[in-house]
Amino acid sequence: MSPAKAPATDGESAEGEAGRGPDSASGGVGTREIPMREALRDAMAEEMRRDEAVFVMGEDVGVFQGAFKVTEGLLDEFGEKRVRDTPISENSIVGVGVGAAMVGLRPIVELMTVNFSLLALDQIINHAAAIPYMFNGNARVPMVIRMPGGGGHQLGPTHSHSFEALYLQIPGLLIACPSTPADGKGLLKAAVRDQNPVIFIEHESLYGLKGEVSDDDRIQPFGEAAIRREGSDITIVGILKMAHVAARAAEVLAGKHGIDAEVIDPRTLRPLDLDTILESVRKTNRAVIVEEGWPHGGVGANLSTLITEQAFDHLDAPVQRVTGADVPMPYSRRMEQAAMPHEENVVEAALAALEGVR
Amino acid sequence: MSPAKAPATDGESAEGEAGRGPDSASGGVGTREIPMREALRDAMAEEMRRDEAVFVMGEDVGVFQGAFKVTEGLLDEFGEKRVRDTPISENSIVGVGVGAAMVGLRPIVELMTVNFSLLALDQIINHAAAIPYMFNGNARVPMVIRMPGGGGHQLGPTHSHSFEALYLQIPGLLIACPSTPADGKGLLKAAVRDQNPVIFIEHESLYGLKGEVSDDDRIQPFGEAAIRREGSDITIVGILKMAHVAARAAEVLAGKHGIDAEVIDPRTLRPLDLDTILESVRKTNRAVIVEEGWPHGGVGANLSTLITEQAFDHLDAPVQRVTGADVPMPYSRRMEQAAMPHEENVVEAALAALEGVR
Amino acid sequence: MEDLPDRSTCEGLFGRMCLIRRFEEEAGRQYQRAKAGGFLHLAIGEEATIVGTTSVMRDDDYLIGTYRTHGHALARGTPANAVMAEIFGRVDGTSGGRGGSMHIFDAERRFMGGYGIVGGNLPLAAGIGLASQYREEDTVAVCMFGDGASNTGNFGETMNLAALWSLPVVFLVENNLYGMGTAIERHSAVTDLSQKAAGYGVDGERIDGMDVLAVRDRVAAHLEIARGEGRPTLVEAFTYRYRGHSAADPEVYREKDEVEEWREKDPIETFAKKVLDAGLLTEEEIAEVRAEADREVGAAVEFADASPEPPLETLYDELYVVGETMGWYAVDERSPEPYRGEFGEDAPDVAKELAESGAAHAEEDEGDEVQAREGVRN
Amino acid sequence: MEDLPDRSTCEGLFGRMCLIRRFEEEAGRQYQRAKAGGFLHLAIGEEATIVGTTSVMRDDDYLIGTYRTHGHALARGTPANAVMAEIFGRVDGTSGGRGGSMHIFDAERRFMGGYGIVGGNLPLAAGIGLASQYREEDTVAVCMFGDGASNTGNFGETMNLAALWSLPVVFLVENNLYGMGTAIERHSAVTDLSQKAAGYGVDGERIDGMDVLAVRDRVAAHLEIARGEGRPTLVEAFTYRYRGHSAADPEVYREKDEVEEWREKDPIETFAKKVLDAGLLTEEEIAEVRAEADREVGAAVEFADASPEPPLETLYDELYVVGETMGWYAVDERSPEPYRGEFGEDAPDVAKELAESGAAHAEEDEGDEVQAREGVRN
Ligand SMILES: Cc1ncc(C[n+]2csc(CCOP(=O)(O)OP(=O)(O)O)c2C)c(N)n1
Ligand SMILES: Cc1ncc(C[n+]2csc(CCOP(=O)(O)OP(=O)(O)O)c2C)c(N)n1
Ligand SMILES: [Mg+2]
Ligand SMILES: [Mg+2]
Repeated sequence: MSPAKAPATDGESAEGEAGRGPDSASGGVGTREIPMREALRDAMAEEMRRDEAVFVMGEDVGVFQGAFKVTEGLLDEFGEKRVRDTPISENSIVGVGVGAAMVGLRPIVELMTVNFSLLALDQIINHAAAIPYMFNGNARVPMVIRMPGGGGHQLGPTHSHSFEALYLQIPGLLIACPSTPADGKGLLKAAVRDQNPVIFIEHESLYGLKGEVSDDDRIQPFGEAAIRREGSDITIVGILKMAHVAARAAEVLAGKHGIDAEVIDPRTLRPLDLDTILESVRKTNRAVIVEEGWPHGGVGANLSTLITEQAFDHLDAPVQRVTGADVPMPYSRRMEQAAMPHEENVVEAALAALEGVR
Repeated sequence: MSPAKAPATDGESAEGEAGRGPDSASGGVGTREIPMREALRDAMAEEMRRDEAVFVMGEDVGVFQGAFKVTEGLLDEFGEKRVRDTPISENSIVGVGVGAAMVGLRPIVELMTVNFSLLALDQIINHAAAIPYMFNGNARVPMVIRMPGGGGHQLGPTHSHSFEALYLQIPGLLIACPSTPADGKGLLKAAVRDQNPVIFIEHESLYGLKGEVSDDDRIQPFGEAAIRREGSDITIVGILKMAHVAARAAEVLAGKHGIDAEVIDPRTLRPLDLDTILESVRKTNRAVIVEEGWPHGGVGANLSTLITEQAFDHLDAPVQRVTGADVPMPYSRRMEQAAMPHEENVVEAALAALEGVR
Repeated sequence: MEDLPDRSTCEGLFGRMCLIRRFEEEAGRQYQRAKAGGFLHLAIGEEATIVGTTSVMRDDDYLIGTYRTHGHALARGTPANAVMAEIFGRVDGTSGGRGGSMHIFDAERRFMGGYGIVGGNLPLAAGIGLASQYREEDTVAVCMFGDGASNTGNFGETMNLAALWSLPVVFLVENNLYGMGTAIERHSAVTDLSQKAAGYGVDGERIDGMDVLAVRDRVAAHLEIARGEGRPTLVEAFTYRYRGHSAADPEVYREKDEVEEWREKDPIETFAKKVLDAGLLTEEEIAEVRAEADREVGAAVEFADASPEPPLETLYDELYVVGETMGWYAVDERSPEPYRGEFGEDAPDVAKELAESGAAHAEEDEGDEVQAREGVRN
Repeated sequence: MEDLPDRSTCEGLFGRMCLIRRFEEEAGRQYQRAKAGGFLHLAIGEEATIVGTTSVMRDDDYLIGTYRTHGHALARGTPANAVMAEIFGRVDGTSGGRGGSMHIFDAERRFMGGYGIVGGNLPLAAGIGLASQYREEDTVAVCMFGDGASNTGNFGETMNLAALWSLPVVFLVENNLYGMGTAIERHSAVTDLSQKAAGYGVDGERIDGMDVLAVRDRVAAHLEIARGEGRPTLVEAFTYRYRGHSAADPEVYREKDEVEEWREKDPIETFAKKVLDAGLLTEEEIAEVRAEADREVGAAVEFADASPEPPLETLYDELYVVGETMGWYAVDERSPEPYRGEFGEDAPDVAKELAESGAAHAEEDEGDEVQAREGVRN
């Protein structure tokens, strides 16, 4: 086997299933209501059963069953060879994954939280993301780097941040950020089968969130936004936990203000399904972007710019952003909540977009 | 001395000089025409003479005189105690600087290029930027992290990138990006005297660029944009090398197209002198942002969003961005140039903004 | 019979250990009552290592800790009130409620902070040591970290730097045999951590971290090496945490027996017996020291409970030392002075309203919180 | 007298070393002529370390290198043509002109790449070793890196991991006494690098990196340890680069004498003498090997010169393996398919035009380039 040109598994299969849209999800197969963490675990387990080259590696993913219990049970089923506890060595863990992926394995690397991924950025950006391009496609890095982020649990200024915006800047990476168990499972399976390095961002507050997940081998292709609610007055885009906040805000807008919001969850930030968002904005002429991260150069800034560039003449008001406060996350419970976005901020922003004043 | 509350030097002096605007620069004192690298060196030397607590640390800053010769002569003048060659240990070099700064020293840390700063991001973001806030102001981190970036010298996909956009996201950091020797010197002196951690981005192609620099102790305060050219038809904002590309494009626009562009160099991205940019856009009703970095979530995306949010009703066209290509920088000379922004891209973007079509 | 220090020293050592023990137990209890949030990493069992070390440090020496750091601060003399208030997230906490349990800080007592990033404090310690050397002061920095932290890149980088530059730092690894749920044999190729920096020119020594006198004795020697010879050393103190890694750890990775075995070497009880046997303190005096620790911790809970929450309008304070030209950066609408284009006039009111309504979620989010605690395990 | 391998082995070793030497000399010359850009790090003087190592590797073993890496590739058998074309930035280069001198790659010969980030290749090597172990293959990964790289966080992290997991990797440090302009005593607290990983459980050995036979012999033994015992080792090969760190290095940090001293131990000349003395090769045969190296390198220059520049329209190729839903990401106007809202029709033409005009700057920027070369020193 040529180590680089022919990965051990078929990386095309994710795309091969692209035809099955998310709407066919409630088809003939069974579904179960399970929490996000189980959906993610099932995705890994199924992929590991399917493909011997897939393995999981990270701090406390084995004996401890994962810091957030996402890998629970995997060690029992797959053994130490395929469920590997690592030392606390973020850069090298990722680097080991990159090296293994280059010669045909399919590593799923878990970093305990996205905050610690800053220690691994050299391997992620200068290596995983750059290698396929810099070696002209003669090497591929089919690996998944899973990491949870987000605030809301009083973990303070070193454990609460959101770095989606940092990762979306980097050409060479794909970025997933699921908000429902079904997407969590479908996107993670797609990520494992993809031939590109995938940054897979999870949200700590969503691990317990339950949702219907199909039992079959369903894949959620990257680059397909979900329209969570159809509406005609304003477009609200939210990711991860903020996808739910956006949806709740839409209910408030409908109930209290008679405003019919369309709610979109992009599901992946690279590739980004800008078409779906633009189509919505061309209809509603107004948009709000909701994210938990910092405002400067955030996901919202990027989306706002893309929307404004592509649909300027359709916008009746500037795109509004709702973001986390521009500070390291404070620990104190009330202050942390004050620093995070909530549905009333989204409502407020939507009203501003609609009235031109707030 | 209380180690944290009372830094060894007067961090306020930078602000104390804020009154002297950049326009008073051609006052009575002498100026010399020197290249950027000397201007930066002089800034360091002067600050080291002024304050015993200031020292320089980095890979090959001493005996080798700096990878780009910016620290040339410093070892001779100040000796090994204050001009410290380090091992190749980016995260720890920055961390040593943070620790020393917390107890009152004033480190200037040089990272050989911004690409290697990815290895130090944990110390930069989770430590330098977070510490003052997370310890409620009981600790301060008065340090400068200097690092050159940018492409154009065929250094390929691990040595050519621009990470301004990554750094501007982070609350707690200040970001300088000088484009002229005078600004280089003035901003670096301000940075050394500031009490906040400063990311000081230099551009490898500008080190040899000559300009008039005053001999005195002039400080360029952060948060003051420079209007490089006044104009009424369109606002062009560019940073670092792109400040010059923007200026050249403005000349082409004036000469070939009869378009009178206003050219603004923000000089610092945090704090950002948004007022000056907004004022210009309210006058010209059109804007182009030029940067060398990647398009997604870039400096341009951030500025475009801020401008659109604040001056939507003044915009006759969407803000245009000119960025580097969305790929790791290729080595091949022509391809590298094709991946970088040039004045014709800026001209093109300006015409598009003015005509609504391109 | 072993040589003991004088009565008042022993009383001091015993008192400090008791204080930490009681404090940690109470912190755990308050966490169960949801007075504290986030992670809570307790050092119960590790008191001798901490107190033995700080007891031989000078007031002007520096200590730097980890996220398991209440004891480090208390041992340095930080009032229990301020530590508890920080854990409660209150304004009178050492970090004004901003940092929480993992980020205690007390510059006055030269406790240079607890840090949530494993291994992140190692280069900071080297920097503090560098400052001492630079200013020709004979102060030493003591850096506490865990066995797990010895696997981080920072460990190798910092050891090399500290040795190369002859920095006055004592690196003290609190080897409690686990990094979270990973036993040392499963995370470190060499389990004799005292030898782990040999390749970087840093000598090491293993010590009994359960014996406060042994710790005192040996750490004093290492402080002298740092102070006198200006070179770093690595001290590996064997110790153990009785509790889980953090408050929500089900401890599937170790046997109950192992915990029991270590409890027999309990640093507080063995030391109590020693001073009693040596006739330095009476049963009553020992009981009184314990009672005093109880009182201090009880008072700390009252103090923390009475301390106000940080005012919401201080959300942006202390992020920067702000000069005249730097008021710009608050562009999100939660700030009192956001950029709002031409509609900015009512900004402060809107900001206040939003901050209040945001903070109100602190009350209502209980379901979420329970969920998170169940899951959040580091 | 020393035991020499057979004639054809010696001829092979000598030939490979000559090829690398000639190649590097010629690359330097072409760089002066601005045929190559960026940095150019030459390994002249280090040939015995490289060739001795690869000569005992199996074809299915893996090698991974640094940015000083032409020799690594050539020693593995990558055609000089492809390496030179890469340095020229041409489409027939090993990396299609994308990577340049620092980023040579040849999967076919299991040369797993040169890497521009110091120390960045260490964990990759461990990952490759892990894959061998995982698949129960008896292939070994050899990881070359410099003395300076032994100070990176990756070094400690990777040594620990490799030892902990018993990975079949030979870590080979090309100790040429300098990391850029910093002498080893100024960058590494311990200068016996073979002992630097002892604290991580990785045994080491110092070898004479100027003696191709010694390298062969010892590296073969270490390969056997990796292959047979499945454990990593650290080999420190003493060697020297005669040239500056990169093409623009004024070498203020060392004395000319030092370079001269090392030249006396020249790996090629000393080996030539040995085979001559042993009667394995004649003067003429030696001359012919050198001439063959000359020819090969000469042909490589011609080949590289004739190879086209990579077509500008391939700028975005190979960034991703693109599925149906992934054509979105090109939002800058240089791309053939940018997003242009409703004005997108003439996008491909505009893109092409802009790419051409951008590339044209390659010609005109000479002043800038000279400036940069003068300053760019790593
Ligand atoms: C860089 C980093 N990686 C991972 C974590 C998550 N984490 C917190 S504590 C811990 C274990 C640390 O073990 P050790 O150093 O032995 O200290 P102990 O908890 O035993 O005191 C881990 C993995 C972290 N905080 N920082
Ligand atoms: C992480 C990182 N830091 C700094 C550099 C700049 N740099 C390139 S080579 C080099 C010296 C490396 O020395 P050594 O490892 O001894 O290898 P040698 O060049 O001697 O072969 C440095 C500092 C880099 N490329 N990567
Ligand atoms: Mg531990
Ligand atoms: Mg070297």
